[in-house]
Amino acid sequence: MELESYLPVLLFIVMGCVVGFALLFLGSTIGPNRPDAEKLSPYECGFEAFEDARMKFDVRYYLVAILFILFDLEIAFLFPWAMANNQVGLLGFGTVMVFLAILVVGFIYEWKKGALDWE
Amino acid sequence: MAQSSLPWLTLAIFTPIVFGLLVLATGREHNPNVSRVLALIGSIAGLIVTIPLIAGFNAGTADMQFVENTAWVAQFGIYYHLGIDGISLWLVPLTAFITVIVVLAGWEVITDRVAQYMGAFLFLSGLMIGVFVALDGLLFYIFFEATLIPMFIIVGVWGGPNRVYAAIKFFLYTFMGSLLMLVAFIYLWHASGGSFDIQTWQKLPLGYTEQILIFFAFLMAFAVKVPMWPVHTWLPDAHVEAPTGGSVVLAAIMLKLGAYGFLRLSLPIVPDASHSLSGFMIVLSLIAVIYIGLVALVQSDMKKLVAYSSVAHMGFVTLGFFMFNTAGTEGAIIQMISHGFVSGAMFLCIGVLYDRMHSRQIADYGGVVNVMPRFAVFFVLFSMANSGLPATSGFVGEFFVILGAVEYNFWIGLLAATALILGASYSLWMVKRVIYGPIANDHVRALTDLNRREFAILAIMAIAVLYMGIYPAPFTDVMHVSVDALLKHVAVSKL
Amino acid sequence: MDFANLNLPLVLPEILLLVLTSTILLIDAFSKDEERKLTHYLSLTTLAALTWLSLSELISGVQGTAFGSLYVADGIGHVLKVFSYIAVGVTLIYGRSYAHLRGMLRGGELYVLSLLALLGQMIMISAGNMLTIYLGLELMSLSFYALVALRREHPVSTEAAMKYFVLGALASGFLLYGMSMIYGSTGTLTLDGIARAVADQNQDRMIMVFGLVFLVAGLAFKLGVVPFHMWVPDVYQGAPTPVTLLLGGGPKLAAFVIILRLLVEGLGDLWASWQPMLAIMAVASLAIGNLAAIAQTSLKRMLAYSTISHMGFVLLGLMSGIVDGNAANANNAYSSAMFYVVIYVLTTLGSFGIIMLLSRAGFECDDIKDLAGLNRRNPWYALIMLLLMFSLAGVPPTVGFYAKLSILQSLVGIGHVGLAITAVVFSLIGGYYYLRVVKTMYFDEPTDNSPIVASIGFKSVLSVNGALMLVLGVLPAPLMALCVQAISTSLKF
Amino acid sequence: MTLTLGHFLVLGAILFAISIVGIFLNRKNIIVLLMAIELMLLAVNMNFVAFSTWMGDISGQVFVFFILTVAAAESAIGLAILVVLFRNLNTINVDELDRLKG
Amino acid sequence: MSWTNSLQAWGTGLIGAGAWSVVWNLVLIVCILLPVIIGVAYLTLWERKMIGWMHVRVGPNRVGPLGLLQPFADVLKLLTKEVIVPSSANKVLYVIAPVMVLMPALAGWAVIPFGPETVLANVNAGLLYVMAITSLGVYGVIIAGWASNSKYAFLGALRASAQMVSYELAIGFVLVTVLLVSGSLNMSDIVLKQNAGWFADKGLSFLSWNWLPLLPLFVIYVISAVAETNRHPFDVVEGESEIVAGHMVEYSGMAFALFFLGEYANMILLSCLASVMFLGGWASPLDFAPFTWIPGWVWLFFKTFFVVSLFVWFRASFPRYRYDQIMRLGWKIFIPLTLVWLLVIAVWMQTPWNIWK
Repeated sequence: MELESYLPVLLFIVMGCVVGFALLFLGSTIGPNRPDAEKLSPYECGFEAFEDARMKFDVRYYLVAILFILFDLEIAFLFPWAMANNQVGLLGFGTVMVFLAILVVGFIYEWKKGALDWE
Repeated sequence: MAQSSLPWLTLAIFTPIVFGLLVLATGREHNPNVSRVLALIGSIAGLIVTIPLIAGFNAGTADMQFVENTAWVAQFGIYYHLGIDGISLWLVPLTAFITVIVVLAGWEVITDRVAQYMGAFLFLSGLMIGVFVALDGLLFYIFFEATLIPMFIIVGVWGGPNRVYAAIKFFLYTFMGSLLMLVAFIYLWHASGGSFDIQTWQKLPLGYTEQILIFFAFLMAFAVKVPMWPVHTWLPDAHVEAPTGGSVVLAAIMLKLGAYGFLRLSLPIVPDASHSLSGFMIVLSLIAVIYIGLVALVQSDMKKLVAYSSVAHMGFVTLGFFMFNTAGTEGAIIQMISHGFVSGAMFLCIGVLYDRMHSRQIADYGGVVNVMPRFAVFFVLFSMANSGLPATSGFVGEFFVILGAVEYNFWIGLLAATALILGASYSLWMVKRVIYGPIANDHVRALTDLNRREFAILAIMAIAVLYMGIYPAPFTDVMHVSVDALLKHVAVSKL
Repeated sequence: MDFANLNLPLVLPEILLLVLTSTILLIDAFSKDEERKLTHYLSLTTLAALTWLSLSELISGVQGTAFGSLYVADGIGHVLKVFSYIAVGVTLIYGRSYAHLRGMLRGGELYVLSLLALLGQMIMISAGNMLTIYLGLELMSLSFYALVALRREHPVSTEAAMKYFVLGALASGFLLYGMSMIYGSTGTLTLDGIARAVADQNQDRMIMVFGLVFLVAGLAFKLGVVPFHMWVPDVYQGAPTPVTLLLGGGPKLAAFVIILRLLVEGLGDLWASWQPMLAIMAVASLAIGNLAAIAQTSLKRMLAYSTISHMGFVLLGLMSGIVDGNAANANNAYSSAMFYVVIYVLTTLGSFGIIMLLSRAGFECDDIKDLAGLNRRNPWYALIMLLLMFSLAGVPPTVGFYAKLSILQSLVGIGHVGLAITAVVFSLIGGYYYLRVVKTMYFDEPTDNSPIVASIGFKSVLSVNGALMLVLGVLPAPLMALCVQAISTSLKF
Repeated sequence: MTLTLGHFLVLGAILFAISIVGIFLNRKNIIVLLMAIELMLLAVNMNFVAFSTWMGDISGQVFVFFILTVAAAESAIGLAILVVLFRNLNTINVDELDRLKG
Repeated sequence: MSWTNSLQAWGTGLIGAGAWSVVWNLVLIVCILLPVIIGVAYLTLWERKMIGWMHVRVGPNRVGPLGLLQPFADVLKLLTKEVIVPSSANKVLYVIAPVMVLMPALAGWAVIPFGPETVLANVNAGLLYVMAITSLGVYGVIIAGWASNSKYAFLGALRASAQMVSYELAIGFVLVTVLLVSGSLNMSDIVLKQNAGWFADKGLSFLSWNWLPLLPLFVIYVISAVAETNRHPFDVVEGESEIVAGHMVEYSGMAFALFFLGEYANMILLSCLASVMFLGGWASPLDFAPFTWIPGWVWLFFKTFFVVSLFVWFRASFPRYRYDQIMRLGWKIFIPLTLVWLLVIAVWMQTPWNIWK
């Protein structure tokens, strides 16, 4: 395993967070802090928010999420094949073609069912 | 015995069943006569195909006759194995005969779903014959169980007000008993190395504990069916609620399935257990004879009274079996056949009254002789037969059984004999209350005498009862050899 | 590995089904037909083609493994696949008008998902590796989750789907956890490899047994036996009836096979550990299934509990194969269990067929009372239902009797007379509630006299289905011979 | 301290136990159920990967790959059912799923 | 390079191998981060300048010469503004969200190769890492929208995340294809692979780079990158006319600046990735002097600058899309197109005319 080479990656992630939080901290210390009720209320067009903002939303967002999960996973499956394409030869190619064919069938199906339509 | 030219036993079983299917298939609610006629033809055909059995029977051997034996379900070791001997011979035509009577008895009375009614009886007939002729344990079981379905329907659909309760009770009691028998069968199958053949089982050596357990498993099945005290309680309910035809078949044939089971299975397969438990069985039988006789005495419902008398009479049958002597066993078999005619006839008579008055309460009647003289004659005759008066069939069986009992033990004989008195009491007392005396009320006054169909039915039954009472030889002759062989077999210990 | 080693011809039924299902999916997606006629007939044609294919494979005795040992083609597989096709096909015929009237045909999902679930079952049936088992199982389960929720606007149905989903996923989790343990202790995922590792006495069996417990629990969940039966009644009742029927049919066959393959073929040498578990679950299922069924007023719920008890019977058959490490009774026991499960499926098909027959637009035949007076409304259907009920109760001369008989024979054959008597006692209790259905049909007066309408196809299939109870009851030998042959050629002892 | 197979298995077991507890004790929210199910599969994956690495046998990791896929499909269907359920019942409270009783 | 070696030895001796490698890496990270952050700052200026020029106006020119100090003025201004945490918000998540946006945009740089050996972490799963880390950005968006507990923010977050994941799929397919032709997930290998081939042998390496054989994918990648960063013309998320600033509506001061920073850092990162994957990374377009004298990181800078400028150019030129058009473009055009192109490439690679042997 070459886990050592991932140390910089980890450090970079940590650094990224540190930079973010540091800037936030800096901003909130340097900047003024004069809260009042109006200022702290959620943004609405001039009137009080009369309900929680976490309301029901269009089911199509769910649909996009679900489709994303599935498609992203398909991509994850393609990665190993793409990497090993030289070694797996025609058999691997055939297998992936079958896989993609099924994917395409699913894609056409959802297309026809209108899952991709927004209005 | 050579194989007969035609598979007569198969015909005896399937003629009624095929006709039953035909009746169901052609049945039309708006034209019930088609079903009636077809059913009558079927039942008569069923009776006719049993004649060669009697005619071709060789009374000189204890072997199975008219044997048919082909592999049926090889994986389970089940064979389609049929055959009759002297013990089962008469039960087959008796069943076919009663079926004809029942079809006739339901002729005009049943107006609702006629095809189903007739079909059910035809099925029942074939299945019951199957029980009597099956020589393969599982075949026996299948027929034994399958009879429940049509009977359940008959009681439940065409029965009286409380029919549902009675039908379910009937079904569950008998189902419960027979399932244990099934376990015993499977055990025997296992012990015999994969055979369901009853004759093989009869020769199978079995340990004492095994025998006792198997005996009780069989007892559960047969005692419920016979029925013996204390598992008889389904019978009065079923009888009371069943339509006349149902009661007739129930009393005349179905009860015999259990009794027959004792003879064919319990005694020969587990002889040692039978011997050691004979005391127990005799006690149960005597309780049935005496206690149930007393119970019958206090009944106010005619059907219930006859039902209880059936229990008492079947007590004679089981009593006879467990004497292990010729007189007792033969007497019991004769009693079975005779009871088939007598109780059937009794229920028919009550049916005749019920059709007119829609009441079975003894108290509702009185002085029927004045308006229905012909009916009264039959009724009195059958009641006498029921109480075992000489020259009726009832006498022969009971006499032999008491003879056997005395031979076995005087006191038992004496107790059994009291049943004659009890039988006479409840039967004749009922006759007195129903037939004689002044006309009880206007309903009775309005009664009409037997019509031709009813007369014919009752006349046939009367002839049978009298013939068997006066000249029982044809019935007894054929069974001597078989009964002797059975007793000899039972006498030999398997241990 | 190249194409030749894949042995693709062995996998032909699955491949064919996948291709045809995809085709149907696409054709259906372009169809605007409200009744999905084309989809319906295409699905049935597909099933017919598959039946022909599997039958010919069965007759020519095709055997072997494909994809390494991921896939096994053998006699059990061919036989059970054929019955799976029949189950799905018959369900589609029965469920058609029901589904149409309830708006379940607005998309062709009923058909496609049924076929996909069938594909999952086929993969399970032919699995030779824990991975294949898992994938087949999930393909089937996922299709069913969606099928149960097919009536989107129906609260009860979606609630059932949710319950089924959660418990089904839980079961998969259990199964997987068990598989991981078995994998860890044997070092392989293939069933024959596991069998070899288990047979090696030097192996530490602690982890194996630990894994086995989870495995059995997961399988029990899927099969729906006590104490993992909670989902069965709710899902049976809540799901749209055709889906209930799909659930009650093929999956039982598939679950039977994977139990056979995992426990018997793979972990056969651990019989001492799993046999008592199966026995306890079997008795508990018989007890709870039968007792709870008595209290039900809903027909579907009653049938659900009856399923639990029937699966208890199947388990009894499965546990009686190996006695003290001796597999002498194995053929007998497993063919009995197989016979039982096949018969159970055939009977269930008919029972739910009647339920769908009596359901109309806006009326669900869900209560036992809804059968009242069926004999008056239509004696033929009443007779069919009578035969089906008596078959479930195990009353001769219906075929259900032989199913019970074969199991009892197998139990007595290995000396478990006590278990046999227990089974018999609970069958007796079971007899009561089946009888109640018959009583309702025959003895009660009809409350609803609307005519019973059904397509010719429905009527004829239902009639055949009912008649089969009796025909097989009189002539059970060929079917039994088929089971015996399938088991004896497929399992090696 | 070095990490051994046992540590991974215990971790897997703990995750598995947490998910079971999550499924059976959670009476509030179905989404938590779905998460518990995912967690359960992850616990299994942990086992498989640990065993696979320990034994130097790749098939366990292949299995994990497939489990991940199925888990995604499963959560997709779970969410879909959840949406439908919410539309019908207006709740995702576990305790309010009580229409089916017998 | 002897001085680095001696530095390494000195550091190791000072605090031990493990701790030193941490410190050393931190130093290197700062070396990467500082230019990136400065790049972000000046990208804002460049954007305003360039748009200004395209609009035929001057752009910022007051702070410092040519307005070169404008970014610092912006930063100072934002630093001194109040950071408001709305009363109904989920405080913790509200604070985490902007960091979640910024962090991936920075952390992605860990695996970018600036030259043949000049890469912080030369990991084998580089491409996978980039995909994974950039996907995290969507969490920041959705958390921001949720935590704010405001309708505008919530809707904006939904829109943004749906859009981002949609285009992520297209990018994913593109990356798979790139991977297919390179046969490696290692970023350096991907660059090296592009500099081999018929044209490269002739010295015309830029014709061997992936952009040419994978031209459709390159185009799709760039457009998707624009959508992925919610940039104009795909910026319905913060469309002022409908939902003001989308998921960022409740943020102010430095918190708001972090989103901004994240967006621009992301732009640079994605542009840089485009250069690495399609434009030959650090390699010079013509494989002979004097071009080879120029260091690799300069080439990479110019290529990235070019792609970033495309972003700005788009912003200046196109009207905003409608949301349904955006989704249609992603799902119904890009995904099928990438899928088809993936197939084409896969088949191509099976034929004798495979140019990526």
